[in-house]
Amino acid sequence: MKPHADGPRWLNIFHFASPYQFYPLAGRLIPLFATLAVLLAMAGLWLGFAIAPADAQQGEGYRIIFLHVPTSWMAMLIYVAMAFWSVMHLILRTRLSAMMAQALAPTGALMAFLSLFTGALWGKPMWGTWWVWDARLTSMLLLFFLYLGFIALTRSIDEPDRADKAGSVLAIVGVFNVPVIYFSVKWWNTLHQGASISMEKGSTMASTMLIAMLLMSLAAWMYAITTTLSRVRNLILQREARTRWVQELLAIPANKA
Amino acid sequence: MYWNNLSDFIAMGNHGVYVWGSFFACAAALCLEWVLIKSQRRNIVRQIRRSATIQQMNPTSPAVSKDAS
Amino acid sequence: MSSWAFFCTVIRRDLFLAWQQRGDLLVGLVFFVLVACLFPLAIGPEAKLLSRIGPGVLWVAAILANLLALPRLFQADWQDGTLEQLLLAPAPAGMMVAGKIVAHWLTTGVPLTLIAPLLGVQYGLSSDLLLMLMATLFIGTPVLSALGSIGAALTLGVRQGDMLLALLVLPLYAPVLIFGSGAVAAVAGGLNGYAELSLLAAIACGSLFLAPWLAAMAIKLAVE
Amino acid sequence: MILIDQIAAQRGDRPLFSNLSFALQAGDCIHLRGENGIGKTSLLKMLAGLSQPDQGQILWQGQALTELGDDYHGQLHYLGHKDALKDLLSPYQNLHWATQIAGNPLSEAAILHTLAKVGLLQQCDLPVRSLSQGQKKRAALARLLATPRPLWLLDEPFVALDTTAQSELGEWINNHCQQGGIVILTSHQQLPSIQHVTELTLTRPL
Repeated sequence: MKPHADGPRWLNIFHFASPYQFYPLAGRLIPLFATLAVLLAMAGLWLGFAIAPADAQQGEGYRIIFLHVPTSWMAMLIYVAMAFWSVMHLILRTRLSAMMAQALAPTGALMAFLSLFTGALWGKPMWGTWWVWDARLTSMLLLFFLYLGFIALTRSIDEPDRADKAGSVLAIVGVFNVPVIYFSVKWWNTLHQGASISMEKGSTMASTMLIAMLLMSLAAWMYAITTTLSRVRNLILQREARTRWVQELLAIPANKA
Repeated sequence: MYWNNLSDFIAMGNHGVYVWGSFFACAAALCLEWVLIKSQRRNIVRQIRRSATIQQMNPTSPAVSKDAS
Repeated sequence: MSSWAFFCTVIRRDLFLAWQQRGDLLVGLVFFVLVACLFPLAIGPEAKLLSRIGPGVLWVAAILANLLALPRLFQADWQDGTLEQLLLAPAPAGMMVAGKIVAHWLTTGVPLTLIAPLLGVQYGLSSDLLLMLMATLFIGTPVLSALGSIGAALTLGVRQGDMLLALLVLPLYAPVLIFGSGAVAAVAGGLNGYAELSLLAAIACGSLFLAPWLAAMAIKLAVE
Repeated sequence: MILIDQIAAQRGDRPLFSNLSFALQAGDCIHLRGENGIGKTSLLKMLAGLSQPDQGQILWQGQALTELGDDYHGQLHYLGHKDALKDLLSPYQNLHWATQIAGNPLSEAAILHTLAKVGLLQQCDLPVRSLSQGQKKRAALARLLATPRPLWLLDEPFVALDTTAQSELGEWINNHCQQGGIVILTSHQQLPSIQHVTELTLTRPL
């Protein structure tokens, strides 16, 4: 269902809101973002693992920061993006925005899991234990459960319209709670060293470390866009399976083969 | 180049297990997700094709509806 | 008909219905007591340790008992079709949900709060700790009902709805648990614990204000 | 007067109906026909304001439902497949709370009078779960008679009713229409003695 667009074509923001228009656009964007992600990741890893000097207290083990911090940022950024698309869905009632939210969720959950995994691997050499009850790791754990809740809810409702709306409501409730959870966990326990990238402390990290970190974050961002776009294409195919344009899209290679 | 030889680079100041462990875990997870998306796409396409062929066999059920977009 | 009158009617109706099924309320309470009694069996009877973990155990038991009672909010009405009639009343749906939240709080939250000191004594908590425990439970349980009502509305009629409800709602309960048990721990540590209590009250105001409208939106999906 | 103009709806990816339009004046009774799953219940829910159509709009006395919002709910009775009765409570208690919720509570005498009209006076204090299917339907229909409202939306009202009950219901629908009410009902059975019923058959859109 797409709100009928009557404005002139280029002005019409709903032009790409229709799955039929968005599908080929996403198809063209995916290779672009994929190559960007790979290039940025290689540069970041090379800079971080091979060029950057050792850290004063933590020696070489700190290099996990180049994986832990980008994944944590992405986990939070993706949840905010999910909430944004959910609000779009509830206000503009465009189906595609709900599909975007559902396409983002698995990647966000994976990023949260990787953040926990790398956090644990980083904690072992530094603090001697696999799991450290520190503020940010704990709130990341709860964020991971929020992701699982969103995925479980949207997958267990059969009817697409209801699944979209229920998922949107949950994402909005969740995004209200992420800061509350983060604040309350931080109040509860401030064991974790201060934010390694806080504005005033940025200088203590060598410039190469900083650049490597930002490169890796950009790479993670590009990666998230690539997987989201490809998963949203799958969702579009699944949802629009009975429409003529999908039949043509798939039927042509069928009778060719 | 910070490291002067390859073995130090691998040892990573005897934290190698953790650093390379997390590196390979991330790499494996991302590739796995990419593979899953591709296989999901294959399943969907196969499913649509199968329902299209079923549709050709007995064209009673109205599988193809008007263009929805 | 003013929405305030409708709000009170829904509360009276739900309390009347809950009174008809008094047994269910008792089951919820017995569950709370049981969970609180199991921990000493697992951890051992020495008083110093028990009094240290007492508030946390009671709070977790209260959250689980509340979670157990959440389906009762909408499930029964949804199954026999009365939920549609409630939505078709000439008053906003948010008022209906708010009424149900208050009724649910009165039937589960308040009994938990009244019984908690009894169990607290079992854990060797001093009187001022018990007082703070009751205060935090009194302020915290409405939040549990409010956030829980959103989860219950979202999982109405969904496969394994109860399992899904726990997964959706428990992460949202984390702040309430932290500040609830944190306040009692602060009192145990000599502080007055008003900081945590006020934060808990802030969360309560926020969620009690927002939850009815979000849950009403979710219910309309289930009834559609 | 209710006007439905060019509404369209989809259930999942299957379009239910598209640009469906009809209008009803006071005193009309319309019988919606169509095979199962065609969207009769969805249409009734849209008319009741429980769900919104994807396109088009529904007007009540010239005002769109979206503007009327909750006040519109005071104008209609909706009877779904489920009887909207609490099994634990007796017909009396059910009717008492139903009228309270609907916004115009009735005195005990009025409730008993309505129950007598639907022939449930003897069973008025028995829990609904111990009543027969027909009696449950009568208890559900009692709600319609308790508070007079112009629009009746009945989803399969004749199911599980014996012949006498069916003719009684036909009677109530008749005099509801005579008093200027509008009835929209769906049913698979043959309707009993209802005067000037217009038929509308929902077909699957091509």
